[in-house]
Amino acid sequence: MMSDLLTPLLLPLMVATPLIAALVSILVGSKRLRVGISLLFAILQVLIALGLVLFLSTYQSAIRYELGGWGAPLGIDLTVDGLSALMLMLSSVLVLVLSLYSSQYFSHQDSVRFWPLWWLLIAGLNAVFLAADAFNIFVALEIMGLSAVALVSLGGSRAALMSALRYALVGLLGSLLYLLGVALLYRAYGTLDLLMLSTVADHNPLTWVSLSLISLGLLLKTALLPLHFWLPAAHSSAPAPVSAVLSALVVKASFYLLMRFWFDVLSPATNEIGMTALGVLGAVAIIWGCVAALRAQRLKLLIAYSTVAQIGYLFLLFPLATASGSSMINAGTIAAVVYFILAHALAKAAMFLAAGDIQSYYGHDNINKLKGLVLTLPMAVATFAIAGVSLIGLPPSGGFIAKWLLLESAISSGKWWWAVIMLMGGLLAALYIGKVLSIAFNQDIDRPTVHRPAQNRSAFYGFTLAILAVFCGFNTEWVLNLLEVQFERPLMTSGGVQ
Amino acid sequence: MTHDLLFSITGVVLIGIGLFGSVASTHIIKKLIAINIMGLGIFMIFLSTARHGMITDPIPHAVVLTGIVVAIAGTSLCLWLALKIHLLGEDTTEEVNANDV
Amino acid sequence: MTFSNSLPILIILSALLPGLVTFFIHERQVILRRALNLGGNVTCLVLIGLLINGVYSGEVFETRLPLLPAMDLVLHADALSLLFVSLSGLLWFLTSIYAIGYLDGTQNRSRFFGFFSLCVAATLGIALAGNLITFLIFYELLTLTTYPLVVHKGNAASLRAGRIYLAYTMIGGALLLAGVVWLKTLAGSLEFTATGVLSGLPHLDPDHLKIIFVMLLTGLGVKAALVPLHGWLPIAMAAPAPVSALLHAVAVVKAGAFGIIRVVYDVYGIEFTRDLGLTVILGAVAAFTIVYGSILAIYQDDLKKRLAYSTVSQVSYIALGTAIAGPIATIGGMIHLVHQGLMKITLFFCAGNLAETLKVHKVSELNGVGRRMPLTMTAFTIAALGMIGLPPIAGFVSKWYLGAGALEVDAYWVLVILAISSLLNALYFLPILHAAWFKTSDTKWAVQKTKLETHWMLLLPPVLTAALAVAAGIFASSAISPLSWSELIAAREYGQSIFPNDPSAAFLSSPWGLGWVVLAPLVVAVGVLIPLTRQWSIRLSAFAALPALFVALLASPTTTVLPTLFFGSVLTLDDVSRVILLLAATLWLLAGIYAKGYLANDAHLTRYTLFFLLCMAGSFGLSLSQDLFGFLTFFTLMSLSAYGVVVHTGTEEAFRAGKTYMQWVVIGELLLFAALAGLSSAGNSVQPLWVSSLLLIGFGIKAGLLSTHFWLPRAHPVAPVPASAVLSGLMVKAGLIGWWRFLPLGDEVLLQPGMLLIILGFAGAFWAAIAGWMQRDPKTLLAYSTISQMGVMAAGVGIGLMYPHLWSALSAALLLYVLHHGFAKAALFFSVGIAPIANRGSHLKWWLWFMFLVPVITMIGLPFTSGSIAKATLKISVDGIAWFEWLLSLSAVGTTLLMLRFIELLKQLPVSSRPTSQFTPQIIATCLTVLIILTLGLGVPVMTGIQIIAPTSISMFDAIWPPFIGLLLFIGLYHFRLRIHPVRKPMIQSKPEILENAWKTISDGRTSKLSFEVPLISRIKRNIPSAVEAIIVRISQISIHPGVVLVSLLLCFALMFAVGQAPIE
Amino acid sequence: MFRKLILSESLSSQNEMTLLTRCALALVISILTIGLSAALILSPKAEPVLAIEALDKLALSGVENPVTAVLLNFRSYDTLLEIAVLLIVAVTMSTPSNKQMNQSAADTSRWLSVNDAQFVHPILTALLRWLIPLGILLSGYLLWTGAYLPGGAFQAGAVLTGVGVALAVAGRHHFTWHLFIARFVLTVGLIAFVAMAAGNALATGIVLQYPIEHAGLIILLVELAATISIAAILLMLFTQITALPNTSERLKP
Repeated sequence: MMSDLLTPLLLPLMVATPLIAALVSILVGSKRLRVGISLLFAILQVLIALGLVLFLSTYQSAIRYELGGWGAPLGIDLTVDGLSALMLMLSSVLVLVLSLYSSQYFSHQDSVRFWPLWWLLIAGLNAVFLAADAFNIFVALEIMGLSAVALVSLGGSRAALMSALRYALVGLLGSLLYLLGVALLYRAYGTLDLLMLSTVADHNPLTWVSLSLISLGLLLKTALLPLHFWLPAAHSSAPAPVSAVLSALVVKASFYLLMRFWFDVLSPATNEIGMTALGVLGAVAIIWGCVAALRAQRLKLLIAYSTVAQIGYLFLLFPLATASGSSMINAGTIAAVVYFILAHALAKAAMFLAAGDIQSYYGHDNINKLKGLVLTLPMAVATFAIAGVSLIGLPPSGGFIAKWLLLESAISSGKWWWAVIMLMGGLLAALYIGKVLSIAFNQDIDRPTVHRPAQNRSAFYGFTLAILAVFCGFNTEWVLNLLEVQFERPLMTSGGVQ
Repeated sequence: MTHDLLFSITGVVLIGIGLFGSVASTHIIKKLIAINIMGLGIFMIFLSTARHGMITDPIPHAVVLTGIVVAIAGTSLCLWLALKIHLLGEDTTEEVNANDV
Repeated sequence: MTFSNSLPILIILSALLPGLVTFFIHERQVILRRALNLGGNVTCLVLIGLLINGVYSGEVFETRLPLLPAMDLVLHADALSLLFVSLSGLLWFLTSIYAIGYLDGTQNRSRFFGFFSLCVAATLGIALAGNLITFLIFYELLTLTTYPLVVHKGNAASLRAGRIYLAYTMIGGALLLAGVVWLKTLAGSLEFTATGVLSGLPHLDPDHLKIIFVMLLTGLGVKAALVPLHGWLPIAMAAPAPVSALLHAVAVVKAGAFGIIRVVYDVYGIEFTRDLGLTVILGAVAAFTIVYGSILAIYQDDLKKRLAYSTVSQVSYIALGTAIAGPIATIGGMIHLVHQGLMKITLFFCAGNLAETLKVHKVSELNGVGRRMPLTMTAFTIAALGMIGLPPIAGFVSKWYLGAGALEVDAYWVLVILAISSLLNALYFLPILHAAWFKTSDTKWAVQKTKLETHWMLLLPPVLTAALAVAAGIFASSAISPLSWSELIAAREYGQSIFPNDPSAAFLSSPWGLGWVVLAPLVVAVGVLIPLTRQWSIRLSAFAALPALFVALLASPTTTVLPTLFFGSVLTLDDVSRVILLLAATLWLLAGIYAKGYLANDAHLTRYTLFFLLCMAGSFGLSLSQDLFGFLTFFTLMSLSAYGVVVHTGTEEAFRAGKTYMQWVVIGELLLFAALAGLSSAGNSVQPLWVSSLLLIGFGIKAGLLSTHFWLPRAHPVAPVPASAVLSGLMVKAGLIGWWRFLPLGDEVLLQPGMLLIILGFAGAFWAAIAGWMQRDPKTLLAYSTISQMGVMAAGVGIGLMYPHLWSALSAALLLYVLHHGFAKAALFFSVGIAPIANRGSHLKWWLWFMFLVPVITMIGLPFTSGSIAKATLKISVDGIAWFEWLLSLSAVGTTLLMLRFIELLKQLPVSSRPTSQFTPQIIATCLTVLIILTLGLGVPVMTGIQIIAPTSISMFDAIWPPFIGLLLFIGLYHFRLRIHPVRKPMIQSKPEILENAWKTISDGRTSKLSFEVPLISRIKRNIPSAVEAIIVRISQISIHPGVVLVSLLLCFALMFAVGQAPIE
Repeated sequence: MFRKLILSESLSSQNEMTLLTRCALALVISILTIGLSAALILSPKAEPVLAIEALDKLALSGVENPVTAVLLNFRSYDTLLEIAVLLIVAVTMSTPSNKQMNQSAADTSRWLSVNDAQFVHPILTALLRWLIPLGILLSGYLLWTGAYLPGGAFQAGAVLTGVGVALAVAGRHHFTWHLFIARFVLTVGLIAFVAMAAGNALATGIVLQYPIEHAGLIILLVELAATISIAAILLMLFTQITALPNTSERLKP
């Protein structure tokens, strides 16, 4: 059947589109043309992702594409299963909206460098989600890392450059540790392909060491608590769309890899202590992130700290996934965490866009000086509030569904203390969201003149993202059974989908 | 057989030195150099797996080659940023924000 | 998506969409915003209407949206949700009109109305939720949409309120979420099913369920403002008035209460909750909240804070209703959901009006506001009285059902809680009403520019909701009323059909036959209110009694049943009610004529006539109605309007008397409420002892029985003469009628109450005679004489209780006695009015004095007068209880003493300067009364058809010796009294003042130590001889010290019980 | 550990970590290294299954040198991404703000412009006359032998960069990078690679799968484009840094 042949082609296309977009945006001279073409490519990317998702949900089977026709161990493969298809869909939708936002956010001078780096970052992201080869992941991680650093440094201010540098150093260190882990795996098992590794890997000290190295490298990039110091500075000093994509996608990509390695590839090497350790770190991250967010003086800093906290939530997956000792990974928790990623990405991106509007209107984003914000930028406040709702996990938002599923798995697996942590996290999040809202609603501002409410279109994009965050809380059926699509072991026969 | 083991041990030692250097020193350039040393250590371990008696495995070589290029790119980006920071301001040890814990 | 499963979602959208669109409307487009908002309201109401008749005709409405694999968003319209949906929809419509008026000219109204509609959409969602998770989603959505409304003003206070509100609701929400998730993992999908989901499931660990219940309760308790979690409600009063009106009266607070009902009935199932013992926790918390909230409300000076605390206590009634776990209590809880909503929203609207137009925020600034904003304050008064629980307003119905439901499951403590809380409600509402209506305002109000007292949009909603509250009360048992609706729900909940066992016998009924008797005065009263027909109706007011007179004399015995009125009110005209109606009609007619002259040039004539007519309607209704609710309603109507008449003169002394009168009326009201609730729940089985004793005391207060009579000698003389005539002549008899209707006279022996009645009756008779004799003001003397006569009648009823076989004869005799006393006492009071002319020695002098003497003689009971006939028939009907006859004659001696003293005092009245011509209506009235007395004395047995033993058989001697001894006693004592100077107005603080001070200190919030300074000691220090005399006065006073009397009452009880227990041969 | 980043050359010790923490850190890291090496020593190396397979398929790859085969045929996707990485760095450093550009008086209309006014030391001019053609020749050779002996695009590119740097240092020649031609040269490597991948997909139906007979030629073309790009990117790195305002004075100690 026709579509059967063409669909696998979508995978390489998924990586090629951003690359081509990057090349074109480098070569193209005028800003308007560059922006137009970029929007076209963004729409194309969404269509491809949609095609992939539809294919998966109808045929319920994962796709594997062998680049260069050489087959798994020798050549490199691209694979897509339920989880990665969902992540691709999320990132392409988000990229579309953020591209629309940044089409008029950047001055001509900046946009020359912004668009190519933006597309290279997206290429890196797509490569990570599609990668099935350990070393290929390293290169993709590196593309994503470096282009993220370059985008953060776009700001040009000293703070931006310093935080970009710190982010670069951390990124480099993380990637090298990851590479060391891959080297050990190659030494022990002789193959770089993830699927082969998952069949061959067993519980011996070398695998355990390489898993911990890989995890350390990825934790550095995901900014879990002790290794999070670089995130607040980087995310808060970057331009709005960049910090949105950083918080929403880049950090999640390394978490996606962690999930792949812990639950898919090297799952025999994982053990109870490691899982609970990650869980505890996550819990501490939630509490600490919220407290720091409460004390933050600048809005973007507050949002960045809230990212640190929300990442803590993600790591609660590890202790809850293995239902009390049995190696069987309970699918409900993974679905919950994926939902969390979905909801958090949309909500956090919306928040950063709102913060971007506030910064461009006021010139600063010092929270205490934002009194009467509700008069001047009503749309920004609405976006911030709705996104806040999803972060806290109040119904009817996606965040609520995620929290519900996590709570349910926590209680059904009898580990109720994680549930307490989650509820505490929700309340703390409510604290700092409430703080910002109460300042925004404070209308007895000394300047009686009512500001002309800024009517720019950019506020609209943040608002749509926030609404998306709420609406993905409704029809969860579709998302959850998409996640069921997984690779059956053992090795699929080569040559595309049978 | 002991040849590649020797290489791997030196690789590990290099990694140790690189790690210590990158963590202990606060000067950017020192840190960068340390990270490069660590990279080389990793490449050494990777290459040490290539020798199997008569057959030499080309995969580690290709991988290391790509690794080197990526490391260069990373380092040059860091240098570029360090240079720009150096040009921008005198205040070399500026705390990014007061309450960064 | 057929219509039946899209209607619920359409209702929510009809509120949601206008809200979302309004956000984007520009501030200046006022018309568009108004149209959108009201359009949304109207569509919502229409859809709800469709929903109601759909459900009524048995159709099932349900919308099911997929949410989670094992659970979906369900909107299901069952009877319970309809109750709440219709309430929210209706009140949303009214509140948005109010909000448009209130926020005229303020900034960012689009934002306000946007969030306003969203918040209502959330409330509708809560109402229509089909399972616990949908409920949770809309519950949290409600918090989110209400926060911007609370902080709408943006000033520091509202921001603080918002912060605290969020803190409370967030924590509550988190607990609720945890509870729901835990329950979900245990019990699977939590669809709301009629008799509860959990009761069906087998292996659920009870103490898990207990913990979950506590978590859910806390989560819901935050919004239902149960005590420890109520902190946010008073603070959230910083929000604008429409917000506090809709939110804190309807949306937020009711959501919490509604949640509790849903959890207890539809998730746990009522029997399952009771077995788990959870209802005890809920009941305890609810009871504590009710009392705590009311106590705190008393101390609040800020009006809105006071209303907030009252909401805290009122909402817990609903929780109490659910906690009692009886079918009738459930009905009580649910209709309170609606009634409290109606009443509370009226109160908040009025508070908003006061704040908006007069900038009045404090209770202390409310003096005389009634005059400046009459319509608002009438609405406020209706709602406040409803909150206290006085019939016929809606509040009474729910309290009644709660009381009856509690008794059904023998939870007596609930009755106590209800009584206490009604008392506390009175404590914090009555001062407001008193200040508003009866005090003159010292501050200068903003001058009233518009024709209406404030913008019509601010005025219409409170008036409408007040009218609804009254209608919900009056037409309680009609088909569409909330009461019948909650009966439907309760029936569904308990799985069997139940109907409140009111003894509403429905037999032959002529439509509206007897209704006119009661309606005539009301119609004229309305005439008085309307300015253009005011003069005519004042002149006609006297003749409003004619229909009653006509019916009493000529109509054949019929019954009118008005099923829709109250709980199905029954008005019957039998022998007893005919006589009483006759007495009432004539007295009201004569008093009306008398008032023409007496109050000709009085400033507050309109107010007097209004209260006069209301009182008349009350008395007619009272005499005719048979059903409990009807009787109590008319009883309350009469007592309340009598207050207006008592304080008519406006002097300081009148106000003090009025206050005491009102205090005792409220106490009486509470006792009667408890007694009648007990009566209704006991059904036609044997009346429990405590019910009859409560009835005794309750009606005893009205009948001026000893120990509960303090208000009588102070209230009656203070009122204008025609009023006090009717007060003494008729209204006092209401107590007697009460005993007549409700005590099981003639069918079972009630030894102890009978004994008590006799003791108190005769003691009162003798004591009143002595006290009356020492008075200087003739009207006070007459008041004491009324007490003594009522004592005699009470004793008669006591006999009836002890010897039921005598009751048939005895009742006829008592009826005659009532007639005789009524007319005689009225004539005496009339004479006091016209005595000034007689003293002036005009040519009418002798004729007038003859007219004064006739009632005196009949009172003494000389032969050939109605008095002698009445006393004789009473003696005969008792046939042979010697000691009763002796006591009766002794009381006659006392009466003679009093009457002679009265004549002496009449002589001393100051001469009035007004020309005799002005007195003509008064003279005519007195002549008529005297004429009636004479005819009564001669021809009464023939006319009224009461079989009377012929007068000849009593020996003349019996009729003569008591007056003769009385005369001797009077002359003898005449000298003695000269030496001790007459008892002037008590120079020392009489006991009622102390009681009244105590009362004031509580209500004014000053908790100064109640110091009972004993005047006796201070006097001894000054001079010994006058001390002796003071002691005598003290003794007479001491007897009426409330504390002492209550102690004596208890002693009598104890004595009675002792006697009762002791085996009687 | 990464919190404080300083650039001041002053070797003041107050910024360094205290001696105690350094020793502790050293101890921890040495433990880690010992652990790692123990793991390495204990665990056996896997059999070279993949190596054997790669060597067997070498004939199909169109080149003799196994490393180039792996680099440009078996794992060509990695190389593609690798060039993209280089491109990232190039883009970050491209077109510094115009104010930095116009300091150098050179004409900015052409990519490689000669400006005679600049004085150049005679010995250096002579040296360049010899070196530049030799460099280009050497890089061509390296590129060609890549197929048989260790060599290939990266080595050739590096040598070519050396040539470029020599030119730039001489000062006579000046490179301007914001022109289209410059940007095209930077991206030609990636463009060629992607075009080849797309071409293969049309020809053999699978992306990045060379038709067997032309594999060698296509690899050579791609390598050529890659060499040019790599050379241009590295050269730009150098020129952009020297173009930064008065870098020379700043670098004084």
